[in-house]
Amino acid sequence: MRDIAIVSFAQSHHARAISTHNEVEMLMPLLGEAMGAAGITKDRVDFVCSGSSDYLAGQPFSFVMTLDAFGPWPPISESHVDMDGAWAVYEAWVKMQSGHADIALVYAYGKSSPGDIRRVLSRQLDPYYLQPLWPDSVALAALQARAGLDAGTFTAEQMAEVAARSRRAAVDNPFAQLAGDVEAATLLDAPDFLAPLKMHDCAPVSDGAAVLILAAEDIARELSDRPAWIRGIDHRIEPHALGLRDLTTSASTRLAGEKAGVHHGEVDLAELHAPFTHQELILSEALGLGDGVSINPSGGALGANPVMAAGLVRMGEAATRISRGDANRAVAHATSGPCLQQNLVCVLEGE
Amino acid sequence: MAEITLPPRLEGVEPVRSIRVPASIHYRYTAGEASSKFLREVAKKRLVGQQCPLCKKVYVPPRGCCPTDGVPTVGEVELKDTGTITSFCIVNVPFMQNLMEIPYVGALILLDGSDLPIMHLIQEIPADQVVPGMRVEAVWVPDDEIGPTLESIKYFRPNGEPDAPLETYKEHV
Amino acid sequence: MGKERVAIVGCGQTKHVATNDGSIATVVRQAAAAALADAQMTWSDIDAVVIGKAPDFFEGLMMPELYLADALGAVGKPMFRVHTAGSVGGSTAIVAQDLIAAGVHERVLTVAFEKQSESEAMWALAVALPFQPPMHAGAGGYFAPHIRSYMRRSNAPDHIGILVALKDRLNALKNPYAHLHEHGITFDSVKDSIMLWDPIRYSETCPSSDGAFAMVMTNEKGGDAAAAAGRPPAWVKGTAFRSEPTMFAGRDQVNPRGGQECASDVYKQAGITDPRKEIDVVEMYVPFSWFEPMWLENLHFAEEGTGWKLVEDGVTQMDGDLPVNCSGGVLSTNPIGASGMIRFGEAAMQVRGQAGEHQIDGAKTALGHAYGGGSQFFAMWIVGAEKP
Amino acid sequence: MGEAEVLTAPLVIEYPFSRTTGPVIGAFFTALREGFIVGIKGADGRVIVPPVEYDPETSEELTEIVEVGSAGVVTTWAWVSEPLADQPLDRPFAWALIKLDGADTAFLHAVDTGGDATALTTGARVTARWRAARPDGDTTEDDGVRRFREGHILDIECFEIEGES
Repeated sequence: MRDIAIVSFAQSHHARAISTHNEVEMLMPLLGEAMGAAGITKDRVDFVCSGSSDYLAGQPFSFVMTLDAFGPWPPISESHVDMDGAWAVYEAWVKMQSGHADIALVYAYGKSSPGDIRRVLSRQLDPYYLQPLWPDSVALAALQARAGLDAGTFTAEQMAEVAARSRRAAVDNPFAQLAGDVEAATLLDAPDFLAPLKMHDCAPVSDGAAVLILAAEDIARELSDRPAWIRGIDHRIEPHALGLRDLTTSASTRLAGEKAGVHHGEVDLAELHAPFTHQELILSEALGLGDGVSINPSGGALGANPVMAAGLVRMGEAATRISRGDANRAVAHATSGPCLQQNLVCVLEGE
Repeated sequence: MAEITLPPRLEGVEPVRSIRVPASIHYRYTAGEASSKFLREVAKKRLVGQQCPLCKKVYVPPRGCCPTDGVPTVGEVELKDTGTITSFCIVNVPFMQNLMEIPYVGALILLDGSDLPIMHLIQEIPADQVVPGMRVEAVWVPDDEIGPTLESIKYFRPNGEPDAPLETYKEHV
Repeated sequence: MGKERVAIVGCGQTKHVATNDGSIATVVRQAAAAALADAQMTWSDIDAVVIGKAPDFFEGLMMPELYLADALGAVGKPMFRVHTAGSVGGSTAIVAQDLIAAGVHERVLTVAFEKQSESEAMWALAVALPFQPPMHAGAGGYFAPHIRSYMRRSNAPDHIGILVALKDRLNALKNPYAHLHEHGITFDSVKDSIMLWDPIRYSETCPSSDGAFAMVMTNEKGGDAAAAAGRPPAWVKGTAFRSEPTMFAGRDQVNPRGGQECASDVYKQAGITDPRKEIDVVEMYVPFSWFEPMWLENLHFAEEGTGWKLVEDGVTQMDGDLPVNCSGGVLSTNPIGASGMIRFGEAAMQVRGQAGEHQIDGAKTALGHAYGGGSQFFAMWIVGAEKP
Repeated sequence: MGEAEVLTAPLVIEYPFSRTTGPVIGAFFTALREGFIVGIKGADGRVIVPPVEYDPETSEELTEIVEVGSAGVVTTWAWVSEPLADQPLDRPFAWALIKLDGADTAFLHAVDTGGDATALTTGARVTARWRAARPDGDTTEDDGVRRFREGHILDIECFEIEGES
C-alpha cells in the first residue's frame, strides 16, 4: 500500500442555519482555505470526491451545482458518494492506492435547516415496514439507548458525562455550535426529550461543510510539515432491521476497527461520529478505547453535526491534532444509517 | 425467485401485490446571497449580472461563483432585457404543473452583455417561425405582480430587430 | 491501470421492464444473483459491494444501501454507494474496479439499479425550485436545443436521428433483457411518431424502466482461473471520469471537452491510438437518438461535424465496422441509475463472447461509455478479451 | 448580506409512491389485511418478523412464511411526548420493538398507553389494535384516510398494553 496522508483541512463555522449562503457559497471559501493551507492551486489536484445527500435540502442533483465551487475547468476527474464525506475519503484513498492520483481533494456539505431532519432521515428506512410509520432518527436512537440502559451497558450518568465533556471540549473549538462549561449533574435535571433521551443526549441540528486534502508519499511531506498518515481505513455494514441487530453494541465498528488496525499501537485520541451520547459509549467499547484515550477533543458531533460532513469533520479534527503535534496516533470514525448501522474507522499517525 | 410456502390461513387468499405510501416533505428553500441580490433587482425590473474577476465573464442569473474559476463573482453589471436566441426547442408535450398551451418554444437566450444563455419561453410568434439568431425582448408581468422571482419575466418576444449574425453568438451554440 | 489487473468474471441483469413486480431489493438481487452465478461464486466469496443509482427521490429511499445491505449479502462487509447523476452506472463500475486495482480487495460485487415505477421519475427530475423561470419541459426540453445546435453545426439531415432509433430498437429484438421489443418498428413508424420536443420525436427517446445490472470483478489470479475454467473474463484496460461545470460561458454542449478528454485518457491507458480501427464494439449512452452522432465525434470516432455520416453509412449497425449499442442501448432500456452500468457490462459481455444473439463475432476490444447531468459528467472504460 | 435580505420560499417534495411488494413482503401485508401476522423462517430456523426476503447471515433467499401471534413482549421502547407529523398517533405514545409470540426477532411499531408515560415497561406484554376489516360489498374509493385494513403496516393502528381494553 502507498503511504497516503491528510495534509490539509478546513471547515465551516457550523450553525443551526447557515441561511445567508447556498451550498456553493458555503463551500467555496473552504476550498480556497484548504488549498491555500497546503500551498497548492486546483490544477495540482488529480481527483475530487464529494459526499452529500439530495434529501437533506430537498434538491435533486444538488451536488451537481455545488461542484462549481471548485471551478472544475479544465474538466477534472471527479466522483460523488451519497454518503458522509468520510466515505468520499475512502474512495479517494482507493483511487490513490490504484495509482491514479497523487493529490486528492474531498469535500462534504449538509444543510439540515431547510427540512425537518428527523423526518428526512426516516426516508433512510425500509420503505415497506418502516417508512410509512415515519419513525424519526431520535426515536430510533432512544430505542437503542433504552436497550443499553436496560442491559446495563451504560448509565444515564455516563451519558450525561459524555454530553458535559463534549460541550466543555467544544469551548476551545471555534467551529462548534454547542459549547459550554456544564456539569453532568445539571444536565440530568433537565426533563426528558424523547425518553430515555434528554436534549443533551442528542447532537444539535447543524448546517456545515468541510474540505480535506489527501496527498501521497513525498508530495504529502512537501505539502505539510507533519502529514497525518492513513495507516488503516475500513468500513462495514450491519443488517438493516433493528430487530436483527444487538443494539447495545456495534459489531460493524468492532470489525472495521480490527481491519483498520486500531490495536496495532497505542491510541492517543479518537474522534468518534456519535450523534447521541450513548452511541459514543457504544463506539468506545467496540473500538476498545481505554481510559487514557482522549475522546472527541473537538466536542464531536455533539458540538456540531452537519449531516453528511460530520464524519469527514472527525477525520479532519483528528488529522489536525496530529499535524499540530498534539497526538501521534489517532482514530477517526464516521457512521451512517439508523442506530449506527454502517461505520467507518480510520487510523492516523504522525511520522 | 424461489417459490414461497404459505401458512394455511394465507392459502388461496388473494395476495397484496403493492402498497401505496404517499410521502411529503416540506423544506424551506434558500436562494443564497448572490441569487437574492439578483432577484431583489428583478423585483425592480432590473437584470443585474455578476462578473468573474478573473475571466471577466458575466453571469445572469448569478449564483455567486464563477463555475470555471471557483471564485466569487463580485463585479456587478446591469444588463438590458434584450437578447439573442442561440438555440431552441419546440415543446409538444404537456408537463405537470405546466399551464402552457402546446406547442410552445423554450429557447436559450443570450442576454446582451452576458456570457451564458438562459432558458426561457418565446411567445407572440408561431413556434415554427422561431429561428436561431432571432432578437428578443423580455415581457414582464404587470407591475403589481412583479416580485423577486424569474417568473416576473412572463416570456420573451421578438423585438423587431434583424436576426443577429451567427458570429455574434457563435461561442454559445 | 492500477497495481493489480482487473477481470470481470460475472455479468448479470434483470429482464428490464416498465414495472418489476418485486420489491426494490428483489430487483438488485436478481441482477446480483445472476452475476454471481455467472462467476460461479456464492455470496460468501464476495469481499465488498459497490452500489450505484441516480437520485434517491426516484424511489423515495434515502441512501438505499442501508436497506439493501441484506439483499446484496453485504452484512459484515464494506458497502459503498456512488451517485454521479446519469453517468453513475459507469462511475460505480469504475469505483468497484479501483478496489481491485488498488489491491484492497480480491472479489467485488457491483450493482446499479433504478425502479422508476415506484414514482414518476419525470417528477423527480422536474422539481420546481422557487424563483426559477416557469419552464418544466423535462430532460428532452433541456437537450433538444443542443441537438438543434448539432444539426445546424454539422448540416446533418433530419433522418439521422430516425436511423439511430430504428437501429437500436431493432438491435433490442436480439437482446432478451431489453425493455422495449418493438417488433413492428419501421423507419416510417419512427418518423411518424409524435414530435415531443422538436427536433426529438417520441420514438427517438428512451423509455422509463425498472432494472438492474451487476458485475463480479476479481484480480489477475481470479481472472486467470476463470479463463482456465473455460469462462473467459473481460480485462479492464482503462478507466476514466471527467466532470466539468454544468453551465459556463462558452460551454460546448454539443461536443463537451470533458467527454473528449475522458475518451483520450481512457484510450491512452488502453494503448489505443486509432479508436475507429482498434475498438470492435461500442456501448454508448444514447438516451435521445441524436446523441449517437454527437458522441461519435466526442469520442474521436469521427471528425467534428461528420459523426452523422457514420450513421448514414451504416457503420454503427451490427454488421458495420463500428457497431454501436448492439444491446439496443438506452433507447431500448433505461433504468436510469443502471443505464451506465449496462453500457459497461454489455461491453464486457461482448469481449467475453457472451452477448448471445447480439454478439459481435470476435470482438476483442470494447468501449463502455456513460454520461450524466447536462452532458457534464463522463465515465468510460475499455475492456478487452486479452490481458493488458 | 443579512439574513433578512436573503430570499427563502417553501419547497415541497411530494410523491404518491406505489410500491410493488413481491411475494414475501406481500404475504405479510396480505396477512395484515386478513387480521393476523406472519413472519419467515430464517436460515438458522429462527422466525423473523416482519418477514425479510434475504437471510441477514447467509444472504440466502428465504421462503417459509409462518404465522405468529398478534401479541408479544416489548424489548425496548421510547416515549414520544410530541409526535411528529404522519406518525401513527397524534397524542403522546411509545415507539417499541416488540417480539411477538412465536417470533425470534422484534419489530417496530407504536404503543398507545392513553398518553400515560409511566404505563409501559421493558418486558410488558402488548397486543395489536387492528383497524376494521372492510365490510363485504364495500367499494368506497379510498380518499387517503385509512378506514379499513387494506394490506399496509398501519392495518395495525398501534399496539396496546395487554388486558387493558
